Amino acid sequence: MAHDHHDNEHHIIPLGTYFKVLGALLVLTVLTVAASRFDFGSFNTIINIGIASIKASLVLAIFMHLKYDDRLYLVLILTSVFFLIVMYFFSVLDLFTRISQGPIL
Amino acid sequence: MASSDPNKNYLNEKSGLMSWLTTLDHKRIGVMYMIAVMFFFLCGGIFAMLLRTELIHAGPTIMNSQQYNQVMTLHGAIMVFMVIIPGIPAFMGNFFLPMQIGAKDVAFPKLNLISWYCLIIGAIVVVASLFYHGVDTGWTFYTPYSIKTMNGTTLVVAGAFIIGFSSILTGLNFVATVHKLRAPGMSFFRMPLFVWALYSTAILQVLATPVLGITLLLLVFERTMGIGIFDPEMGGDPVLFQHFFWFYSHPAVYIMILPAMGVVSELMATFCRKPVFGYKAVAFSSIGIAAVSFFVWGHHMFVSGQSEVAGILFSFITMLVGVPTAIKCFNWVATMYKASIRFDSPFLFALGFLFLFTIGGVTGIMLATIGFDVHVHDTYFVVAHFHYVMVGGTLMAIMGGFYYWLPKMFGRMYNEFWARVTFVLIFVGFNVTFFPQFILGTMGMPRRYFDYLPEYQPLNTISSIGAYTIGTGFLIALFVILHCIFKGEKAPDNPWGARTLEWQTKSPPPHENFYQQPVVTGGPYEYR
Amino acid sequence: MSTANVSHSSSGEYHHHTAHHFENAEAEYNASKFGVWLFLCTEILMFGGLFVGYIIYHQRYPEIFHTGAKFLDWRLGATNTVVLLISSLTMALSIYYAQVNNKKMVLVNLYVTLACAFVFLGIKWIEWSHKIHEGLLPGRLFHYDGPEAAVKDLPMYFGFYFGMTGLHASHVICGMALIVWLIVRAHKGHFGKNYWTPLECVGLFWHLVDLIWIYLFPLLYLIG
Amino acid sequence: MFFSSPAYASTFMPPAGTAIAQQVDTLYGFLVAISFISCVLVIGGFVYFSFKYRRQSENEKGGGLSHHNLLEFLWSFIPFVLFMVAFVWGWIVYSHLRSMPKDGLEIAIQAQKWNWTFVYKSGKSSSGEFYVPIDQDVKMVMTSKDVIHSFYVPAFRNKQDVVPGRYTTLWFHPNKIGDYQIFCAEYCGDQHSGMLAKVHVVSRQKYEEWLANDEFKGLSLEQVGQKVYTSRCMVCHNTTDEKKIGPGWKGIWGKEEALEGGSTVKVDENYLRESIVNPNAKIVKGYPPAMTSFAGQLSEQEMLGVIEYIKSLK
Repeated sequence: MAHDHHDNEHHIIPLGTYFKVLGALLVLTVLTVAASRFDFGSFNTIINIGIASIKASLVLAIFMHLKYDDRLYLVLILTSVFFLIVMYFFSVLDLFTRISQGPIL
Repeated sequence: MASSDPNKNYLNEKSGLMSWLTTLDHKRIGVMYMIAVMFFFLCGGIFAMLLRTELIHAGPTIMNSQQYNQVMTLHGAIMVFMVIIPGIPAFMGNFFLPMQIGAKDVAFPKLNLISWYCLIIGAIVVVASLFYHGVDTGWTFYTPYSIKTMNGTTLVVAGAFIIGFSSILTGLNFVATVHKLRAPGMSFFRMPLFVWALYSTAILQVLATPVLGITLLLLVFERTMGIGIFDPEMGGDPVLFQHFFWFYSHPAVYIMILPAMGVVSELMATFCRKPVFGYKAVAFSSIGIAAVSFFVWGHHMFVSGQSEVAGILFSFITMLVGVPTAIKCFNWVATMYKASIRFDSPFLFALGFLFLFTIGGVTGIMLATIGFDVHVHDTYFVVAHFHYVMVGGTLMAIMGGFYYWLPKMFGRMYNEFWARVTFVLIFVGFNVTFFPQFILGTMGMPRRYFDYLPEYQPLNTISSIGAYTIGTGFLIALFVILHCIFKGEKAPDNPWGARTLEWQTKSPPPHENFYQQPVVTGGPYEYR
Repeated sequence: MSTANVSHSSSGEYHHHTAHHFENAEAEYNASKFGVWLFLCTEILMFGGLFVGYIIYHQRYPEIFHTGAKFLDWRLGATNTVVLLISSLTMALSIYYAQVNNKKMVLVNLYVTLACAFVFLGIKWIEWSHKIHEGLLPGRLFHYDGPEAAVKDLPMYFGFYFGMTGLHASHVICGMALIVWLIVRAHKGHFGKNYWTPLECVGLFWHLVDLIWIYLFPLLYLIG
Repeated sequence: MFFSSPAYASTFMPPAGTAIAQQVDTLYGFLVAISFISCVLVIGGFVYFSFKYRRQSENEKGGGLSHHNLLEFLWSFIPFVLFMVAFVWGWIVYSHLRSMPKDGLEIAIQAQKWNWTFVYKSGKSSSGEFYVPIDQDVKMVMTSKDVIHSFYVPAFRNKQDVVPGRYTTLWFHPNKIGDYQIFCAEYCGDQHSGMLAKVHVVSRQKYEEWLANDEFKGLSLEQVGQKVYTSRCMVCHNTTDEKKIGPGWKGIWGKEEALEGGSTVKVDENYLRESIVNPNAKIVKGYPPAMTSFAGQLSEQEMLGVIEYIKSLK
């Protein structure tokens, strides 16, 4: 458990990478705005969430050092997102398999 | 390391109220949680006695229907949010988790103190609702009733929201402590089973409680601005509120029972003087229960208008979560095979736990069978089931843990005879109170009923008599504990001869728990 | 989050004392980061609950959400996204400069981050006051009388709009308070290549606030 | 537990009123049997072990084995199999309970804070009394006017929440003549325990008779009002002047009632009519806005009858 203290072997991300990531994020923002111009029907939401997830993983990996950190932190994030998906899946499973019943009078 | 002065310990190291209210020592925070949880249990218990007095015979006895609904709601809310969820994790967990893994304190002591203040502030907000028209929605706050009813509900919901943070911060603290502060040599499979149980509870607290936070926040917005997400008049769906609520509340019932299972594993190992049978099986079933608990919440909504497909799927997964629970029970019984058993009162409470939790467990499987559940859903059968699992499970474990660890926490021994009296009173009183309620539920008496039909009269009277027996039992237990803390005679450092780390130091333990950093070489229950 | 008792060694270089229950600064640093990551999980789950509710109702009443989104100006939303991305960059740079011991640049970046946060709140205030002025309020407070009001249950969209952006704005304000705390400590020269834990912890929280806006922007603004 | 034989155990169940109720009883008997056996195994096991392995001497150590793969497999697999049997059997019974018959006597049920109203296709509506012919599939389409209630008939072993804002369905096929109790099983406020009604399973001929006759035939307006009072209003209003949920009715006709918000109103016909249709318009001082509207539920004759009845309460 004991790490040597004198030299912090934390990986320092080179300056250039930060600016490249910002560039990529801005391009993706423009992309997502452009994508919303066209009407792909219900596909739009999936594209929106898809592009947002790419941007999110960029921020997570570089800005938040997740790429160079303990695998445990990534597992934590994925578990929380997984349980959100479970919550969404079962709630939607209930909402959209109800036998709809109209009034009879 | 701790100052080597032998008669200095965490209790008399500093004195004065401020030293307690601003302490960062996990043991003092544990004792402060103990006082808070005991006080809330007293309040919740009084409401329980009022309920049972009201239900002794049909018709109004001591209060009218509106008062009954408020007492019923407060009994539920106080017992769930302020007694049973913080009960074992915050009180015994805070005190003994760091000691059992050989650490000097939890990972974030300041956060630990903040979580105690969250519980107290939240409790004050909940009690404040009494003076502001009260609350009568039941502890589940189902909409749209909770939207339209008296305006004490906003305060109780806000109070529960604040108490939620106490649970999140405790869970966060324990996960960080178990990962980062284990003593050298203590690998994950050398940790005591109490730590395993608290670790899986902490994961549940961290991952489930935030969803309750957002649900209660939305309910407060619903009541104040009427945003209409859960209000059918404005397009909302009340069943969706139930999905959001139970997505937290089912993992919450495992937050209540898993620490109790941890305490029972400790009691089994110490009083059978042998390692718990199938250590890895018990440890992994704690994690298994925690994992599967996120998929089963729909069994609270079998008849709520949820679709049949979802109901059947939830019934199937609920059966799966029953398997690790059954494994744990069988492992405890197998631990007693060829053991060397000593019948002190902590162990009596562990046996009481096994007896009552088995009945609670099998009735849980009966309720999970969707065909039968339709008949007994929202009846006294369900009330009996969850009291068997919560009172018979968690409270028996709290009492067992209390008597087991009192000598370590305060260095004094409790009175063995009176402790056994409390066991007999609580155990017998419990069965007399709640077993008839299974039969009432089968006969079709719905729950949360202020008045009932004459044919349910005899069993309700028996149940009320049993409730008074439990009441006396817990009251005597209160005196036994207070007597032990202040006037009990000196206890040796390891009265039970237990092998886990917290018993290898002085009692009451010094400020930094150990005089020299313990190095772990073997498993937690090495008796040979 | 760890006990930072402050003392100045002889060379004026700030030396952070590790809390008594940690072996060394490294263990404390790891524990603090682990604690913040766990806290971020609770934030993700809290906002996630709201997003699940939003997506479910979006699927059930598409016309409410399409009509509602028309009232939102996507240009303001896009500028806010860019503003937050820049603030995220400058926050990450402040940590980078702390690691290379360039204390002046740490301060510069923190100030830029704070400035971006103010700009974000400013734009947010413009949008909110515009909606409040027009009566596009959630639930019972809704008193907009334009043609779109004919859509049944339109106030629910604004319940979600004010709920999500309000919760996010409150987290931006908490982030700004934390950044001010960092600026105060940076002025005292606390952060350098030996100690930057608070910078990283607040940075992680700030990046999460930006992350939530990255999801919020398309879901709320771009569905018209 | 419940004595070993499942048949004996189901004596606690109320007498079954439908064929499916019998199936639920047998399922219940099976569940009680396996629960009883597993309790005997676990509790008997640890009681026996605790006596057999009492600590003989002070420093005696516990021996025994610490794990045993076959045993551990058995006590995981056997409960799993038992649970699956229970699950499948439960699934079958549930599908019978919930599969709506194609054609059947359709009845609309309206739940409202603290009483049930049954509206037949012929337009006849009755509150609190639910007449159904025997040996006929009865389909109920239910909705609530205010909060969530739950329509529960213990004798038919069936219940279904009644959710405001949408329709939920329930069905049964009564095969025994008799009166069966209806409860509200989802908490709905003050009179949740008072929201009772009765299912009267009668012969077809008697059912036709009941459906045809106008229960108010030959009654004076005041007697009609009294009948409506007992079936609908008694839950919240007394005929004396003391408060229940709502104000007592004795002597209020013509009185100047003080309202919330300071104004007063003379109790006359249009005040009463308005309070029935839109109760929250004028609320008497000191009373909660707990009353939900009866709009569309009372016929003109019943409305006049209630007003007449209130007049008669001097």
